[in-house]
Parts: sequence; C-alpha cells; structure tokens
Amino acid sequence: MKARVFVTLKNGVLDPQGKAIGHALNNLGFASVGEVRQGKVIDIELDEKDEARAKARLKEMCEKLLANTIIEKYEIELKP
Amino acid sequence: MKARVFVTLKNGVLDPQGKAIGHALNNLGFASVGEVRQGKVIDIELDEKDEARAKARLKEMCEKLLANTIIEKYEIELKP
Amino acid sequence: MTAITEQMVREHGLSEEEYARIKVLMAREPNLVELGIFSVMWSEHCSYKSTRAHLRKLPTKGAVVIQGPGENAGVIDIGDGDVAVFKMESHNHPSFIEPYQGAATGVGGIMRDVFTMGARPIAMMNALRFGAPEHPKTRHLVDGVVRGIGGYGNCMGVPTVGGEVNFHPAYNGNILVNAMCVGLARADKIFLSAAKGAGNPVVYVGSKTGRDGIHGATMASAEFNEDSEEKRPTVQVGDPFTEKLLLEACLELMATDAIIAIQDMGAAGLTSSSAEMGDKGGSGIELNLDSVPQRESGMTAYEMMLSESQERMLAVLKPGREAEAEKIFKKWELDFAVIGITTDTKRLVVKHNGAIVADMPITALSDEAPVYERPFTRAPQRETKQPSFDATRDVKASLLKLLGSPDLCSRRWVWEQYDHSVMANTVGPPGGDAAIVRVQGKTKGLAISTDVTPRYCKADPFEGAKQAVAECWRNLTAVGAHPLAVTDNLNFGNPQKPEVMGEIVGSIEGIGDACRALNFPVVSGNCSLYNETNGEAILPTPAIGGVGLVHDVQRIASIAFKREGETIILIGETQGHLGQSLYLREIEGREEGAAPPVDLAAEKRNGDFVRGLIESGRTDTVHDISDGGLLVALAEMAMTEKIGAELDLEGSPLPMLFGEDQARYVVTASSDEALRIVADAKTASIFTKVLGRTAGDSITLFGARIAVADLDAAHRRWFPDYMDGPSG
Amino acid sequence: MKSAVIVFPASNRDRDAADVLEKVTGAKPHMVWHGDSNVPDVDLIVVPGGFSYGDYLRCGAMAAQSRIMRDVIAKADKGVAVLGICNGFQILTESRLLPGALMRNAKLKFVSKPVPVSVEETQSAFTRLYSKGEIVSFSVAHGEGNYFADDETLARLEGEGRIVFRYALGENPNGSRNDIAGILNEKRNVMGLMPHPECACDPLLGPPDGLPLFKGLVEALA
Ligand SMILES: Nc1ncnc2c1ncn2[C@@H]1O[C@H](COP(=O)(O)OP(=O)(O)O)[C@@H](O)[C@H]1O
Ligand SMILES: [Mg+2]
Repeated sequence: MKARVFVTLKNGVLDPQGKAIGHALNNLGFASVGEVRQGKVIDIELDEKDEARAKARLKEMCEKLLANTIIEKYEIELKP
Repeated sequence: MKARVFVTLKNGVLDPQGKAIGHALNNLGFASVGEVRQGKVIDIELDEKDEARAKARLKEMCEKLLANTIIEKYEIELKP
Repeated sequence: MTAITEQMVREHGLSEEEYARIKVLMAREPNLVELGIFSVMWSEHCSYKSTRAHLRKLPTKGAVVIQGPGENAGVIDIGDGDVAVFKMESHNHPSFIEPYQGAATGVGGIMRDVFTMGARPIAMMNALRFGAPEHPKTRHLVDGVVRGIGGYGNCMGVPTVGGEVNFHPAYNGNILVNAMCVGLARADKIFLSAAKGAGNPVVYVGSKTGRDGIHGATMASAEFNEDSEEKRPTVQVGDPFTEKLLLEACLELMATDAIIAIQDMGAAGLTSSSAEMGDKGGSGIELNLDSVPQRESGMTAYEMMLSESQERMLAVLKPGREAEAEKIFKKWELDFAVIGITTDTKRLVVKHNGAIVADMPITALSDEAPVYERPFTRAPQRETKQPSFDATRDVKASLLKLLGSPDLCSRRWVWEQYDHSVMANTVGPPGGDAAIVRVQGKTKGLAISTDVTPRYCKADPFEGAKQAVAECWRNLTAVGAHPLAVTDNLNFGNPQKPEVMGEIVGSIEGIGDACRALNFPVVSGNCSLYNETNGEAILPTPAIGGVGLVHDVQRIASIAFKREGETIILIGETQGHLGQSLYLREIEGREEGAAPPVDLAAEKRNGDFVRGLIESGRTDTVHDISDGGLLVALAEMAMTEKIGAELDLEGSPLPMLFGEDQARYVVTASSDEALRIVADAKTASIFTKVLGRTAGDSITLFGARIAVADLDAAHRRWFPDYMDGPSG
Repeated sequence: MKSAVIVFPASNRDRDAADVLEKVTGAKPHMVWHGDSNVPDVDLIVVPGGFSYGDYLRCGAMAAQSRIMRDVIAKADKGVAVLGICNGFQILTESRLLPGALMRNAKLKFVSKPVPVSVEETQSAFTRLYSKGEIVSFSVAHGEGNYFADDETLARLEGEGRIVFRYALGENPNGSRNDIAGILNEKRNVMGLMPHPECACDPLLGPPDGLPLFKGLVEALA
C-alpha cells in the first residue's frame, strides 16, 4: 500500500519560505496569488494490508520522526 | 479558491532525502517501510473564480518558478 | 543487436571520420554499447582532442611537483613529508540547467578527485561567471549556484574559503561554475589510478547506479542551442551525506595497504574510470555488470556504462583483501561489490546477463583517441594607445560608482553562505587577496587564490592569460606566501571556430610563459569547451587556481589598514593603463583598448621584495593592485577596519588612480620603517612611491574628502540589493 | 574533567571540539560513535556541530533517534553536563532535552559569520567565567538556527534565567525569537547554542572568547 504524509508548519508559525514564494509569484505577474505556505510531502511504500494498522503505524512515524510537533502538523493519506 | 501544488522529483531521479528517511524509519523499527520519496507541497490562496483559469495559471507558476521540470514533476489540486 | 546507423553515430557526437576510425580500431562494427563507450571516451571532455596538442606546451615540472597533470589531481611537496593535492574543474552546463544541483555536484566531483588520491580536502574555492545582472535568468542562477556550492561543501565540513564572481553579457547563455579543491596528504600515502597487474579484484563502492546524466560527458562537449532546454538532459542530484561517508570510508581503507589503484567515477562513470585505470596500468579489465549495485530495475548495459550517478568510486584491490575492504564500507553503510577483475589482455570486456556486451582494446579509447590540430587565427592586435576619457570627471563619484559596481562590490553576500570557518584553520574570513588555511597542528599554512580577468583575455588571449597567472601569483605573494604551483580551468567557446581556437592557443601560450617565468608549474587542470549559445561564445576564461606555502601563519599580511599614522607606499611602476580597465567600462561606458601588458620580470622582482618585507615582519599590510586600479585598492584597504588615508598625489590624476598596470602592490609601514623600505627598494631597482599616510575616517586627495563609511556602504550594497530584486 | 564527543557520520566540528577539550583538560576526550550504546563515564558530553546524518528531513531529527542518544539522554537525566553546539543544539531540541525547535533561518540562507553575542546568564557551569552582559564574538555557521518556542515556554525560559546567550547589538542572524542564541534545561546541566565557542579558542582565528566557557566547565566539573 502507498501512503502520502503531509508535514506543514502549524498555523501560528511563521513560514518565510512560503512568503518568499508568494512574493516571487507576485513579482512574476501572478497578481491573484494570496498567502502561500510550503510544506513537505513524503510518499511511503508500506508493506501492510490493513488500513487501520497502516494508519496507526504512519501516525507513529510522524510523531517519532517525520514531524516536529512543536512547530509542525501532519496529515496522512492512504492510496490503496 | 485554494490550491495545493505538489512538486516531487521525477521517477528515476535520485532522492537522497527520501532515501535517508526510509533508512531512518527502517532503523526505528518500521520494517514494513519500502521506498520513500520526499517532495514539496505548496498551498496557494488564489483570488480566482474560474477553475479552468486557475488551473492554467497554476500550471504556468509551476513551469516558471515552482518546479524545475528537468528533474521535478508537479501535480495541481484545487480545493474549492 | 541493433545495427549502427549514421544517425546514431551523429547523435553520439561522433564525426564520420571518427566512426570510420572506430571501425578500423575495432576491426569490425561496434555494437551500441561500444559506440556509447567510444562516444564518451572520445568526447572533448574526456579526450581533450582539441587541446591536447597545445597543453603539452605547459610547464609541468619543478622542484615541488610530485604528480603533474594526468592523475585525478596534482600533488606538490609542502615540506615535512606533507603534500598538497589540488585541482579545479568546471560544471558549467549542468549549472545552467539546474543551478543548485549542477553546482553542488560540481563541488562533489572535484572533492572526489582530491580524496581519491588519499588526501583529506581542507579548502574549497569557486570561480563563477554569470551573465549581465539585467538578464532575466541571472539572479536565479546566482542564487541557485551559490546555494548549491554551500549546500554541498557545508555538509562535507570542508571550508569554502574564496573565489571569484564576474558578470558579463557574454555569459548570458553559458554561465561558468569552476570549483577547486585543495587536500592534504602524506607524501608516502598517495594513491594513483594505475590498475597494474592481472587477476586483481575490481571493486565498486559508494552509491548505487541509476539512470543519471547519461551522456553527460557528451553534453558537456556539445554546443548549446535554444532547444537544448527542451532535450531535458538528466541532471544529477548530489548527495553530500553519502559523499561524506565515502570520504571517510575511502580514507579508512587507504590507511591499510589493500589498494592497488583507485579512481572516482566522474564524467562517463564506469566507462572512463575502468578504461583509464586499465590504460594507466597497462592492463585489461573485465567487468560483470550483473554485480553493479543498481538503484533501478531493468537497467541496460548501455545505461550502466554511461551512467553518471554521483558519489561512486572504482578501486582495484590486492587479491584476498576484499573482505577487509567490505567491512569498512559496510560500517559506513555504503554499497560495496566486486564487479570485475584485471586481466593481461589490455582489453575492456563487459559482461551482462551472461553475455559479452562489449569487448574493445583499451588503447583505442585512450592513446588512439583523436587529437586535432585545429586551425586557428590569432586575435588581431589591439590599439595600444591610451583610450580617450573625460579628464574633468569627479574622482569621488567615480570611486563610489566603481566600488558599487557588480564586478567590484563586496562578495559578502556570497561567502557568508559558505561555511568558511569549519575545521578551525581558516585564517581570516574571505575577502583578502588570498585565503590562508593552516596545516592542522603545524605553524605552516597554504595560501590559495583563483584568478582570471576575462575581458583582458578577450582583448588579448596571450597577455590576458599571462595576467591571470601573474595576478594569482601576486595574490599569493600579497599575503606572504611562496607561490608553488597552479591548476587551471580553460573555459572557451567552440574550438572548431578558428578565432576561438586562436584564443585557446594564445591563452595556453600565455599561461606557459608566465608559469615558466614565475616558476609556478601547472600540476592539474580541466578544459571546458563549446561554451556557446546560438553561436555566441563566452569570453575566453582561463581560470588559474594557485597554491602557495606560508612558512609561519603568524607572519602574514592582510589588506586592512591596521593603524593610523603609517606611511603608505606604492610598489611597482604606474603608467596609467586604461585600456580594458573597469574605469573605462563602468565610468566611460566603453570596453576597449589593449589589455595591460605584463612584465614578468617586474612581477617577480616586485613580488619577491614584498614577500621579503612580510616574512621579515617589516609590514603586515599589503594589497595587490588589480581590477579598478590604485584608488580602488586603497579604498578596499580602508574599508576593512574603517581607517582612512591622507594621500599626497600630484600630476595627471585619472589614469594614475584607475589604470590597471600590473606588478603593483600597496604596503604600509611605520614612518621609519617606510624610509628603509624605500631605500632598500631603490637598491633592488624597484620602483616605489610614497602615497601618504593612514589617518582618520576618510580618504582625502586633491582636496576631496571621501568618507570611508560611504565607500563601505556603496561597496556592501550592490549584491544584497540586487539579489533582493524580483526573480524570474 | 573527563569528556566525550559524540561522532555522527557527518559531524564536522567534532575535531574542533576535541582539540579544545584536549587543550583545556590536558586529556583527549572519548570520541563516541553514534552507533554505540554507551557513553563512557564522563563529566561532560559534547554533541558537536555538523550535519549528523546529512540533516535531511530536519536538522538533528534523525540523530535524535540514534542509538547513542538514548544513553546521552539517560546521562543528562542523571545530571551529567551536556553541551550541544549548532547541530548539537538541534539534536538536543529534537530529542527534547531542550525545549523549542530550531527552524530555517528567516532569510532562508545559510549564514556563516562572526556575530556579537551577549552573555545573559552566568549562573551555570557553562558561563561562570563570563560576566553578565559581557559581549563576546562567536561565529555562526548554520541554515537552521531560528529558535522558536511558544509564548509560554519563552516566558518560562526568560523567568527562570535559562536564556544564556543572546544575539546582541541588533545582529540577529537567523530570526530567533527573543534573539535567543543559547539556552539551558531546567536542571541547568544541559546547554545548547547555535554559535561556535569551540572555534573561538585560538587567537590566530579571532578573539579567543570561547575559552572561558571551556575553562569554566573544567573548574565546575573537575
Ligand atoms: N565565489 C566566491 N566565493 C568565496 N569568496 C569569494 C567569491 N568571489 C569572490 N570572493 C572573495 O572576495 C574577494 C575579492 O575577490 P576578487 O576581487 O576576485 O579578489 P582579487 O582581485 O584579489 O583576486 C576575495 O577574497 C575572494 O576570495
Ligand atoms: Mg587581489
């Protein structure tokens, strides 16, 4: 099974990278661009049959390694 | 409207980050983890009503700035 | 097997005549794998077919030279059984296509060239040329290249200590990214690439092989055109962490005596490393591709032989030492595989899936590779008379404008992104004439500088190349070092054009003359040709990277005025040469005239004198005069510690202040010492002139007062302001 | 004082730290490999600068999960002094020995230069030889040194005198909240800082402002 994990900065945490991208897009003439935030997407191949188990494992991975929950939040998506 | 853009390395292009994450997860005891690839997710607020137009603009942004299509590919997702 | 068509030959960058030669050498038609191997080995990048005949004219021997050109890097003796190992290499085309990864993998590649010889890298330099600042791509390229160099070098923990940055519209479509690495080894622990002997295991270590940069070597030799961005050649992605592991693992293996030969896999990967090792060892090599660690499934022999995956090495071990070596590489979590054996056939034999997929004489790939005596025309003689200029211009305004111009402004924005202090041996931040790195645990150090002034080389390839060597020698001298040897990176356009070939020949001759006169041999180098887009060539850019020895790192000089009340002395004669000067370009808006002539005897005389002053502790403040001329040099000396100068000057001001005559230095000393220095110079027939004294917080001359703070602001501002501008 | 330096595969200021420790203690520190399970019995553990495992994902994230860090954490809990410099500081926050997180520099660039740093707190084994408010010059060399902690944590750090070093004279190189350059844990035996005092101990390279830190540790832990 394949999983996609998103790790993004929490809402209150400043995202200078996103801001810089937004700025650059505006400068390129994309006037309709408002706020931009950047995060990470991690695609994981999982040798796991059971969805619930997979989710639990992924959650554990996020808590242990993939996200720093002081500043980041995560979302998990399973792609069967 | 909100859009989410994924920028990931093309298949076949070495992804040292993904490799290292996969390795670390295995070492942490997540034996079921196979290949891992890491990319960027960029969330963009767009002042645009029309879906088709929005998509076209986002595509242009990807080609011009967000991705280097020599090594990266991108996907665009609209979230109304 | 696929039959070879004319079109396939063309797509491999081989001419009809070359293909005909291949058939003769093979005594049959090559198959596709063999054609691929020929195409990379006979490419300009690997074979030096256009330059080889001329490169022979360079002086490569000398008392300090232990290993000259021909190995992965040059090696020189720096005393006490220590050697310095160094080389410079370009990653121009990849950096234009993907600036971050192109520059990063350039750094990785040159580091491997140095540590494959048994040296630990201790310093990195980078010489960069970009297009006009106004060009829409320039900002993005500067940003990516600088981040890429930092990203890789910083992670490796090797300080990046200096370099050069120029902007010129001639680089709009072809930027230059030249990186130099200097390493340190013991004289009795140098590793070479000659795979001597038969029956020895050939081992593969490092990263797995993927389909990276296939045909990178031929790409680096082919002229760009508008649609090459469309061809989407794969650019490699660098993995500095793996390189760090590879470095440590190789050095650990090298501490044993298990290695016969070792070579990094650079351009043309497995092909060139195996062919070159076999060639140098006078042996044959048999490879079994089934054993090659692979990142992707279903790779063909063609792909594996031509892959340019990074962070890989090929080594030949003494028989029976495989397990010991494997243990080391496993400890560092790197791939290790025995993938072949040396033979006595002088043939490169490649097996895949049980079949022989290539079988070719190694000499056909090396000695028999084509060498061309390409026709060339020398650059026409330039007008040597002084260009016209407006003699009424305001000196202050001109100085401020020059210091704030793209080619003269502070490079702080660049080098603050490089870890220059890691290893705790870098003496002072970048920004001086040459960088100095102490040899760990000793009082001696190495001085390093990279130099070339492409606008001079365009005006006069011969004098310009002489100047590049002379300036490098002068920069090393100005910190108190004894210049020992150089590496070069010859960046030019299409050698099939007689004018470009003329630039190449003239430059090589100029380098040769200067290196001979200054006893400054060439120990390694690299050629990057076909730097053209739509028929427009870059400026001829023979970059010179020099290394010198500082006997005592406490006895050095730097450019900063350090104390008020010191006498400022100019050493070397000023004619006021404005041809091709930055003054003429930035203030009068014209690029014209002859390049400044270089009197090599005066260079040597003046430089040896200045070095003597530093070594005997008579001065600790020295700056050479180059781009921008005397007044720019004085301003640079004033800005560092914010100490000004009162100058007593008379006569025709502008050429004297801004001319770019060579072989000159500014030094300061106490007033008593200055008298003695002037007297000693006179005895040695060296021209000196007392310019004034250090004082206050302004530079005063001809009644004008220029605040050092204003100079500093103008000098610092341009780069960050420019980079903060819109990208696109 | 007996000391140890933890060595990750891409540590790169490990030697710099070891050289200083040898200079001030007269004995070579133990160099402890990241894959080992135990740190020898020492008074001070240094987690050095560098890129640990390449610092892919987040700086220090993978290193915090390494085998050796389990013992470093155990020893820190028992009161052994732990000093994390640069990447070491990142590893200590990632392993929760210190609060907060180190984010990407606000200007998004790696920054390598000397910066003025004020000594905010002298009530610690690490800073006892400095005077309060003293301004020293240390080099920084990092891409992710932007210290972040939520308001509550910051208030605690401020209130408990746990902010040891602050960027001074308006020169905050990375956007750290409250100009924080270095902090202590609650028990004051663990300190992390982004600047490099270990590379400021040789007059040839600049003012030797880092020496008092190491000499103070020798006095305090002898
Ligand atoms: N790309 C770079 N990386 C690091 N340092 C650089 C770079 N470019 C220039 N510098 C530094 O800036 C200073 C000025 O460069 P340059 O004008 O080329 O010096 P010089 O005229 O003495 O050769 C030198 O100390 C040089 O090392
Ligand atoms: Mg100079």
